[in-house]
Amino acid sequence: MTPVEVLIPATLTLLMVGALAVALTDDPARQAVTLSAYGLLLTVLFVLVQAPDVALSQVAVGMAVVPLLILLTIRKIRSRR
Amino acid sequence: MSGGRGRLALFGVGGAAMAVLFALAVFALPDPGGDQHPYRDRAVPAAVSHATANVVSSVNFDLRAMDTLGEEAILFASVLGVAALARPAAGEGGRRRVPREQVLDAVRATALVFFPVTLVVGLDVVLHGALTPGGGFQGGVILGTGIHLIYMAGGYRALLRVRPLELFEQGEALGMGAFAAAGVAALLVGGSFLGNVVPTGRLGTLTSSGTVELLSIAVGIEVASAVVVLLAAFLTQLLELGGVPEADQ
Amino acid sequence: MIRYAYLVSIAIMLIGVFGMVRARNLVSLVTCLSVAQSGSYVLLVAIGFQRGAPAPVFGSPASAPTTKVTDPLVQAMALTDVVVSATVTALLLALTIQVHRTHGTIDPDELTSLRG
Amino acid sequence: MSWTDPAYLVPAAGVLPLTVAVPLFAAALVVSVHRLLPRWALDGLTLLSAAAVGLMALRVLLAAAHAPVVAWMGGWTPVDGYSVGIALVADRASGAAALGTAALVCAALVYGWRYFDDIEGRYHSLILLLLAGMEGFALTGDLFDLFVFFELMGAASYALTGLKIEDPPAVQGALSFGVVNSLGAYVGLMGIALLYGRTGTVTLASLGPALSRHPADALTVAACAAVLTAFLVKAAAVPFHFWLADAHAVAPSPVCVLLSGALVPLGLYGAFRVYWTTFSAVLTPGHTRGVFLALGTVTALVGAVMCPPQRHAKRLLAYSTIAHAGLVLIAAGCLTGLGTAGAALYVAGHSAVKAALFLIVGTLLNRYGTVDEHDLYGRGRDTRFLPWLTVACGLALAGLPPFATALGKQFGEEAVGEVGSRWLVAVFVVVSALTGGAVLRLAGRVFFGFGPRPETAVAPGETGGAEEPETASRTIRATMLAPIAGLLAGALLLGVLPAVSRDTGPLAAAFTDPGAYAAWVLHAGPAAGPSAGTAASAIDSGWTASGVGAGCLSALLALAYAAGALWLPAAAHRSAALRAAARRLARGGGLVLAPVRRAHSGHVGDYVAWLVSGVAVLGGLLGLAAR
Repeated sequence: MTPVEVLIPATLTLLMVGALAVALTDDPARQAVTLSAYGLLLTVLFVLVQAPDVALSQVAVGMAVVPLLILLTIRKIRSRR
Repeated sequence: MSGGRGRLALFGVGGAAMAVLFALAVFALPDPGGDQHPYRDRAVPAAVSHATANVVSSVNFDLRAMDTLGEEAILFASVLGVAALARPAAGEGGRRRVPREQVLDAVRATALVFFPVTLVVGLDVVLHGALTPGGGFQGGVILGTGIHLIYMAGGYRALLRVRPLELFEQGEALGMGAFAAAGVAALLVGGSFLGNVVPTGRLGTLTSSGTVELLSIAVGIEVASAVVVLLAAFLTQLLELGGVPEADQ
Repeated sequence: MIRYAYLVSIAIMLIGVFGMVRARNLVSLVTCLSVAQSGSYVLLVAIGFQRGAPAPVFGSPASAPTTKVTDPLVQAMALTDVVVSATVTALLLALTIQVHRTHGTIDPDELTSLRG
Repeated sequence: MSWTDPAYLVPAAGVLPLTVAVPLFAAALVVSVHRLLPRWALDGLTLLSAAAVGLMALRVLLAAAHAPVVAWMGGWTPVDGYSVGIALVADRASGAAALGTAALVCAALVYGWRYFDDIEGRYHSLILLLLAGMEGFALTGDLFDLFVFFELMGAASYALTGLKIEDPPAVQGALSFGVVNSLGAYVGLMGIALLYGRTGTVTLASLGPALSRHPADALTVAACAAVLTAFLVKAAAVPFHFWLADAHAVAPSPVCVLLSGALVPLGLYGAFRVYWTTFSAVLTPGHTRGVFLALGTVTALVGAVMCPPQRHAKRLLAYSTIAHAGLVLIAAGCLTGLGTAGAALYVAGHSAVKAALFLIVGTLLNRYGTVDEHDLYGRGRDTRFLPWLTVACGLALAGLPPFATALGKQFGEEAVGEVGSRWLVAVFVVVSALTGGAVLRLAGRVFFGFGPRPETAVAPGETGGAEEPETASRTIRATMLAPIAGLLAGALLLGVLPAVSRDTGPLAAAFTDPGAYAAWVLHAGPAAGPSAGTAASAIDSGWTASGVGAGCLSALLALAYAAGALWLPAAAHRSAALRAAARRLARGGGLVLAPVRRAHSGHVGDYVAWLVSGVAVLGGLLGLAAR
């Protein structure tokens, strides 16, 4: 068994756990953080399955831009309360 | 529906059935991880014939450039939409003000070091999209987010100085318009919309891949500007309109 | 191994939808929508995978072109998908801000202006 | 080729991609120069671009009447019947869809002349992007490209729906719209991935032959259910329809025209285009017909039950759109040439009439500041043309000949008879009578002040019609009336012109013949051997006595419903027997209505749960049918 054949299923399992963690987090601010971690796991998966172009955009978008937008939205909403 | 329980029950039944259906379906997919990839077998020679070393970029900007045109239009529409939806509502416009904030020296130093590095990396990714992983989209996002390191280094006022929003709106329109115009130009010169008409060179050099490089740059301009405009809309909502967030006081 | 990836992609999609159904907050709902969509990236990229094949990039270090690479089309599709997901999420978040401004709440249970 | 031949000057295959590129370029241009130009110039530039797209679509449609026009983007023409590129394909159906969409956009833009003051050209740019998305969606011959343009239509329309950010229902409706439609698209993308995994292609023309090498198994069924879900969400088929009333009722009026008049039909077009090209060889019409007919019937009935009780005029129209989408699903769902012809004509006629109605209601909103039927009681008596235009629209919606809706309905009724479900004719008659009657009731109350003055307080669980006016001025301008009259005239012309009903036959025959489609796209020529398509000869008959009779019957029933709704409560007040009958009727109706109404909860989580169970039901039905 090559290392990749172990790493891919392991990452996939973690990915499922990560998705559950995002779905089960009730506090949206924490959800932004779990989403960012989940984005990292996705990136790792894309690197492992030889999709570097997708991995690169997932890093930029899934780990940075989208969680950032979510955080900005939450702060905006909290500031009004 | 009456309450959350009914909703969860409906989802439980429907979701379980959908899971079974799709699980059965994926077991009918041929040979997972095998070598049956008819599109790839034809796309690689097609990319090589246009001297494009990154086959994914070749698919994005040459073989299926129409998809990318649509994708850029989606980005353009969404950013316009966000700008329209996050515009100051009646009664909000009058309260516009720019907050002052203190920045920690350590944060400032780190951000200032990373700022040029990010710009160089972003430009590199945009320009080498035809050769190495990446391209206009990935590089554009890096550039667009990288500019916001200035916010970390010098606060919102510094960001406003290096980020003339109108310029970035123009950049967005320029990228979108250039992509569409390049398609029409190829139609007039070579007879096919979005065709790769610029003479191609040797595989593996920067300018070898003809319009792949040009379209990638157009996308880079659009995406970088779009990210800036997008974040600006959210930052304006947060910092200029309505109350100050507790954390900043 | 890849069949497992197929199954995981379905699971992720449904987990995301589960999160949307139980969300008490529109921001959570939009976040979970992007999780649900990420299931489709996983499925796409897994379909294009080939054991032992490198990425479809012959740039640096310059390598001889070979067709034994992972499928470029699914990667291009996943790339488009990532862009779509991010932009739609941004749009929905902007709408969420306006829902909060006009309704004073983002709890879907309390948003009852559209009924019947 | 002589120089008088238009093909010499403007090759249709070259024009094809311009229908997408021109509005995209114009959208970028509008964003770039909107600060420099005065308002009228922005309006003009946008309208000019949309009109140019319309002319190009007309050029393409005229060429497609001879032979389908195929343009391979980037010049990646197929090698041995397989291409790595994307084709734009204009046959009669896609050409007509492209032309109709552009025409509706023009009508919406004329109506919206000098509309919206504070959004700096973003409205114009978004409309152009929506137009580009719709043209690309109608014309592409590639499944993934279809998804891309689907998302472009989506992104532009969510933003346009929520444009009135001062209006609480508008932003909430736009959000539900965005969430449900995006989720539908993502489910569809899973289906596309499954199809690609099996066949190695996403070209529509290649997918059908490649898929038919395998028997109908779980993969085919799941992929079909998933891909159809994406389109049926847009087409508002039950149970994917919940978002529609929330979104269509709150969007700005020119946008409503495009949502109900163009996006719903395009959803139906996409569903059947993909069914025919990709799945029809495996999930054969004989097997799958029942699924579509069931879906269509439920959709039509839910729409028809929900439509009349509404007092919010735009919500009433939105539910009527659902009902009529159901009728189109029934007609096209017969999966025959005749049914498809009926669906095409019906869609065209309905789009024009429904667009006109949304513009009429928009005019009321601007003049009186509300779209609540009860608040508007008798207030429209001071308008000159609107009353009669509204009555005409109501009758056209009810299917009065010679409107195109009536001809389409006649074909549809003949088609359900042909496939042995004659009882569905009753659904056509009842549904069009109820939805048309609801519009006539609205017209009677608002413009003529018929019946007693209704209660104006809003009961809990009911949606009232107070809304922000969309323009500052209360006068009805010519630019508002002209598109209404033009659209209504269009619905009439489509029904009267013999050329239209003559051309609908070949349109439907080509649409339902995947072999011929694949031959044109992949080999640039007609299919070798006998065509598998359905006979088109049965369609060129035009109006029949039974069709005209059924049309008149449903129009009469509509008038009867409207009269009953307006005067019966008052009459019942005077007679004890009538009063008891009315109470019993109301109680009986409530038993049916209450659970259906409760399901339309406005809760986006509910809509998501319904969507998921809809995918499961669709998959289950298709699986049973495939056995």
